[in-house]
Amino acid sequence: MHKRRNMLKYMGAGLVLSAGLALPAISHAADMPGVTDTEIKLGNIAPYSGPASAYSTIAKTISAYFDKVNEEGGINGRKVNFLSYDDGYSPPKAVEQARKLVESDEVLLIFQSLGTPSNSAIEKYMNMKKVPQLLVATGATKFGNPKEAPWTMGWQPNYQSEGIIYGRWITSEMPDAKIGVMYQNDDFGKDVLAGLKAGLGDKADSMIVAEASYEVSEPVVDSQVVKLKASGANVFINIATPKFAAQAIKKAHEIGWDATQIVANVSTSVAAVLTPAGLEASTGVISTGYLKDMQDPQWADDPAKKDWEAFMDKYYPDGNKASNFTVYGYSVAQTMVHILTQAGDDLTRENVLKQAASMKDVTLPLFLPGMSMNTSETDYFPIEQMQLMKFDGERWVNFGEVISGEVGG
Amino acid sequence: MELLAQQLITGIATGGIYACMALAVVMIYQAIHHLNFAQGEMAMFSTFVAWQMLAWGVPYWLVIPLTVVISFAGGVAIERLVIRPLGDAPVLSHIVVFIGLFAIINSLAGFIWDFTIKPFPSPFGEGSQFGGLISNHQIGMIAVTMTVLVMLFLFFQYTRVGLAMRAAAENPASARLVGIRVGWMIALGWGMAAAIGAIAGILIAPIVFLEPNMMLSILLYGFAGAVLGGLTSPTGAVFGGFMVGIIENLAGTYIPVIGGELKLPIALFLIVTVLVFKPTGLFGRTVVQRV
Amino acid sequence: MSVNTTTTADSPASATKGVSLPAPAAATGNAKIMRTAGVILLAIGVAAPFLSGNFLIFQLTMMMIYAIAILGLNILTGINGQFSLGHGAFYAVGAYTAAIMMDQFGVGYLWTLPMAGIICFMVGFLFGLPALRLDGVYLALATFALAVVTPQLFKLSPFEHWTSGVMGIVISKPDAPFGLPLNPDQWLYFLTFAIGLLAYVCARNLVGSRTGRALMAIRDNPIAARSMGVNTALFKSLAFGVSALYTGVAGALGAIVVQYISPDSFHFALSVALVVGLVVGGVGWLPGALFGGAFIMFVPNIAEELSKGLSGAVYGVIMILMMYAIPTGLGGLLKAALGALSKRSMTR
Amino acid sequence: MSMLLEVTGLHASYGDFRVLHGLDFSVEKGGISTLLGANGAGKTTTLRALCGMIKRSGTIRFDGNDISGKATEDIVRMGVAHVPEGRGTFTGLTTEENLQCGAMTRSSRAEIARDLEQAYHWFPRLRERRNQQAGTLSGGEQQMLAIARALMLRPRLMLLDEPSFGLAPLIVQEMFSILRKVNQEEQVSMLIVEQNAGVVLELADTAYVLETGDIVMSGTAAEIRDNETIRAAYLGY
Repeated sequence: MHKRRNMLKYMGAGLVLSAGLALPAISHAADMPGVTDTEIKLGNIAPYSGPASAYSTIAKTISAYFDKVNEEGGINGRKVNFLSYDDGYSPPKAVEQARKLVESDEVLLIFQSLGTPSNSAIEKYMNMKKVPQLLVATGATKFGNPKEAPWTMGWQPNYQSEGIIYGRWITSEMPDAKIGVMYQNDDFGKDVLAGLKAGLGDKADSMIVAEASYEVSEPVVDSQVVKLKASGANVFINIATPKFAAQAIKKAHEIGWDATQIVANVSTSVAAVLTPAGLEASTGVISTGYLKDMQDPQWADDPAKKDWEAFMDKYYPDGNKASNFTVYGYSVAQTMVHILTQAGDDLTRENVLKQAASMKDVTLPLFLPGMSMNTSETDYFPIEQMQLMKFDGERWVNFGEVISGEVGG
Repeated sequence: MELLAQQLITGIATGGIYACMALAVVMIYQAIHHLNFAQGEMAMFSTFVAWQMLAWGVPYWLVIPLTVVISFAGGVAIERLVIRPLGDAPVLSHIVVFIGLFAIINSLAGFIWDFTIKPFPSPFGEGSQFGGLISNHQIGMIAVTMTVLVMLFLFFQYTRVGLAMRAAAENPASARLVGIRVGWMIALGWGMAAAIGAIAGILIAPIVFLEPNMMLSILLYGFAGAVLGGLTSPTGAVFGGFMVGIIENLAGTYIPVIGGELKLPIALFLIVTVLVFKPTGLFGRTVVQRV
Repeated sequence: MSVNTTTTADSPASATKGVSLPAPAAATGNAKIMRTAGVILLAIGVAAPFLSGNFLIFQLTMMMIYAIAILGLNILTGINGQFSLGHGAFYAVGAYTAAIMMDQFGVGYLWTLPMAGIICFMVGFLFGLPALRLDGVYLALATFALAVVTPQLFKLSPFEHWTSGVMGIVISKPDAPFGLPLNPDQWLYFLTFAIGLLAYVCARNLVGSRTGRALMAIRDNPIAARSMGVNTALFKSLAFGVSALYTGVAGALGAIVVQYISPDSFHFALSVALVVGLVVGGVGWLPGALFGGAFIMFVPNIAEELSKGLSGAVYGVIMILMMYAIPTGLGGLLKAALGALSKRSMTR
Repeated sequence: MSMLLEVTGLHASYGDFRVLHGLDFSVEKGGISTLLGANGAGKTTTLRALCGMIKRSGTIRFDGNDISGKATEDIVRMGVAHVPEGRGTFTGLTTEENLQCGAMTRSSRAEIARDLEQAYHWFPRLRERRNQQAGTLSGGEQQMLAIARALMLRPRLMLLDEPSFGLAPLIVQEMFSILRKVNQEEQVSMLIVEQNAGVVLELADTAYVLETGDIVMSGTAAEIRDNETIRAAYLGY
C-alpha cells in the first residue's frame, strides 16, 4: 500500500517535471502517440542474440506478417511500422529497449515482448507510462492482473492453468498414479508445477513421488530421468523446453520406462521435439494444445494451412516451416491486427487497450477447432482454453473436451 | 545401490561428452597457452557443416573426413587471418578477440541455419546397453575419444612435427633458434584443435541435438574437465571430463534439497577445491627447473 | 599464462620497465591536457541531463554504472595483475543486496549502497583467499565458474523468501530529495555521477598510496615484492575485496536504476562484457573505465542498427577490429599519442 | 682470407632505446671470433640482432648473402646455430628430445641418428641422462646439452652466448676443449660472447672489445691478451 502511494506521488512529480522541463515526450499528436494518418508504430522486444535467440523466430514472423498486412493495404488505411529490438534475454537491456521504444520512437504500444524476466522488468515502467504492453510472449500467470497492472496483458494460455489441466486429468483418470516431475528451474517450470499441484489438490503430496529440476545451462538431462524412473513413478511429467523435452523423451524410452508421459505444451512440435526424440519413443505422449501443428498430417488439406504456407513462402521464405514459432507468431500478429482493426480510427492507447480487453469469441484460423479468445476488464487472459491430445506416432489426436483453465477466470 | 550404479553409468556417459570437449581444449592450450572461448562455437559450426553436407545427400562415411579436413583448414585460416595480425598484443586483448569470434560464429550459425534444434544421426546407430543407461552412440563416442587420445599421444611422442609443436609451445624463442617455424606450429595447433572440435561436435550433437547454442554450456564443462585433469595432459583432460560427469550426477542425486538445483555449482566447487590443493590439476605436470 | 598488463602513465612502474618517461616540462604539458580534458568531461557530464531526453539520461546512467564496475575490475586486473572473468557475480551480489534490503526491510535506497559495498568487499575478500593459489587460466576458470554459478544461487529454493527466486524483485525508483527540481532519471543520473566521481578519486588515491604501490609491485614482480616484505597474500585478497566493492556498488545502483532484478539479469555475458569494457578502455588506465562503459553500453546498439539478424556477428567484428586498432585499449593509444606529443615538444 | 660472417654498421634497439651503435666485425671461415665486454655492453644484443630476434639495421653477410632482413628460422636454416643466453633448454622435453629438436631442419633420419651418436660421444654425460627431463639437468649438463643441440644442426657458424656462465672452472675447461675439437674436426666457425676473457682468448683467433654498444678495440686474440692496458681497462683480469 505504502509503495503504491509512493508510486503515485512519483507519477505526479514525473508528469509535472516533464512538462516543466519541456522534455520532448509529449508533443505532437498528444492523444495518439505512435499514430499518424498513414502509419501505426508498434514496438517489440525479442532476443535476437544470446541464449534464448531461438525465440527470435516469433518476432521475425510477426514482422513478415505486417509486411503482408501493409502490402494488402494496412489496417484501416494505415501501414504498420513494426520496430523490434534485441534485448538478448537480459532484463536491464529490455528496460533500455522499452524506454527507447516509448520515449524515443514514441510507439503506440509494445506487443509480444518476450520472456518472463524481460516482461517483469518493464511491466512497472509500462504501467506508469500508461503504454499498453499487449499480448506478451510468456505464459507466466502474473501477466494477467488488471488490478495491479492494467496496461499489461498476456496472450497464450498461462502456464498454471496448463498444470491444472494435467492435475485434474490425472486425478480423474489415474487416481493411483505415482508421478515423477521433471521441470525447468525457471518461471515456466515452476508455474506449471504449481498448477499441477493445484490441480491434484490435497493428493499432490502423496501422488508426486519425485521431482527433479534442471538448469538450461545443463547439456543433458539423463541423470534426472534416471532418477525419476528409480523413484518408481508411473507417470512422467516433462515440463521442459523443446531441446530438453526431446532429450527426456528419448532417454525415458532408452531406459525402458513405460510411464504415461505428459509433455508441456511448449514442446509439442512434431518436427522440433518429437522427431528428434524419435517417433517411436514419442508415441503415447500426452499434452495440451491450442494451435494447429503445421507438420501434423491431419491439417494437410486445411485451407488455413494453405494460407499460412503461402504467407511463409512469400513473406518469410528464410523461415523454418517446421518451427511452430512461426505458427505462434502468425497467430499473435493476427490477434494484434484484430485489436487495431477494432479500434478503428480512435487509436489512442486507452482505446486500444479497451479493444484488447473486450474480445468476444474471437477465433483465429490456426486455432484448434473450438478455441476462441475472450477478454474483459477483469479477464486479461485471452486464451484460456486448451484441449488434451495424444501423439499416435504420426500426429496429435485430440481427446476430451476443450477445457478452460480458471486462473484469474 | 542400484540407483548409484545407474547414476555412475549415466555420469560416465555424460562425462564422455565433456571428455571429448576437454580434449579439444587441451589441444589448443598446448599450442597457444590460452583457453579459446570460441572453441565450442567452432565445433558447433563444424557440426553444422557436417549436417549441411548430410542434408545435401553426401554419404556419412565421406562427411566425417570432409568435415575434419574443412575444420582443420578453417582453424588454420582463423589463426592466420584473425589471430596472427594481433601479434604480441596483451593476453587480455587476445581474450577479447576470442569473445568476438564467439559472437561472430554463434550469430552466423543462427543466421544461416536458424535456432530450431535438429536431430543429428549417430554413426553408431540406435540402441543402448545396461538397460538403456548408456546408448550405443555414447559407447562409440567414448571409444572414439579414447582413440583420438591415443593418436594424439603417438603424434606428440613419436613424430617430428609433434615434437616441434611441443618445443614451439614450451619455448618459442628457443624453438626459432633450432629452425622451427613457430608461427606455423601455432596455426597447426589451431587446425588440429578445430579438427578435434569437429569430431567432438559430431559426437555430441546426436545426444544434445544440433543448434547454435549447443556448445554454450558444454564448453564450460570441457574447461572444467580439462582444468581438473591438468591442462598440460590430454590423458588428464579426458579423465577430468569423466570425473566432472560423475561428480555432477552423484551430487545431483544424493545431496538432499539443493542437490538437484546445484549440480553444476557443486561440481565447479569441487574442481576449484582440487585446484587450490593441486594448482596444476590432477595430472598436470610441473616442469622442474634447476637454476 | 601470466596476465600481461599494460603499464600506463598512472603507474610508476612504467619507469622501471625501461619506458622513457617524458621530461618534466612535457609531463606538466600532458597533465595540463589531461586536466583540461577532465574539466571538459566534467562540464559535459553536469550539463548532459538538462540537454537530453530521459531515455538518453537513462542510457548515460547505465553507462556510468558499468564504468564503475569496470573501474573495480581495473583495480584487480590493471593495478594488481589478477584476472577475473566473473565480476558479474559481484555486480549481482550488490544488486541483490540493494533489492532485498529495499524490498524486504524497507531500507532507504541510499543506505543500500554502502551495505552492498561492504557485503561485496567481504565476498570478494573471501573469494580472493582461495584464488591466491590460482594463476592465469586457472584463476580465469574459477572466476568464470563464479559468474555462472551465482545466478543459480539466487534462485535456490531455500532463499526464495528473500530473493523471490526466478520471479525477481521489482524496485521503486526514488525521487529527488530536498525538493530538487529533478525528475527521477535526472536525479539518479547525478547520484551515479557523484558516486562515479567519488569512486574514481578514491581509485586514484589508492593507486598513489603505499597500498597501491604494493599492489603494483605484486603485479610487476611478485617475488621481489615478497622479498621486500609485502604481504602478497593479504594484498591480493584485499585487491579482490576492493574490486568487488566497486563492482557491488555499481550493481546496487544498477538495480535501483533498472528497477528490477532477477537471476537472468546476471547471465555470465555480463561478466564477459565487463572484461571487454576493461580491455577496450585500457587495462591499468583508470579513466578508461568510462570509455569501456560506453563501449559495452552503446556498441551493441550500433551493431543492432547495422544488422538485426547478425547483430552478434557485427558486435564481434567491431570488437576484433578494436583490438587490431588499439591492442592496448584506448588507454594505450592515448599514452602513445601523448608520448609522441611530448617528444615533439621536447625536440622543439 | 674469406669471411664467413661480415657485419658492417650493425644497429639495434629495444623499443626507443638504442643498444648498438654501428658495429663492424667478422668471423673467418673456420675461425673463432670473440666479443668481450662488461655486463650491459651489448654482447647478447649483438647475437640476438645477428639472428633476427630483435629489430636491427646494417649489413650482415653470411657466406656472401645478406641476412639482415631474414627471419630467425631462415637464418638458422642457413646453418647458423645460436646457443642463447640461459641455454634455451626445452625444460619439459627429455634430453634426447632436445637433441632431436636441434636436428629439426634436417631430413635424413640416418644422418641424424649418426649425429646423435656423435653428440653422445662428445658429451657422454648426456647419454646417461637421455630420457631425463632436461629441466632436471645440472647447469653444466644443460650447457653441454645446448651446445650438443646446436651441433645437431650441422652448423657452419655457432653463436655462443656466455657458455661459461655459472659453471665450475673444471667444467669450463672441459667444455672449451670440446669446442676447440669441434672447431678443428668439423670446421665449425664460432662467434663467442664472453665475460670470462681469460679462457676464451686462449681459444679465439680474433677478439673485439665492446663497450656500451660500440667496438672500442679489436685485434687478434693474442694482441688483446698481451695488452696490459686493455686487460686492466676492459677485461678486468
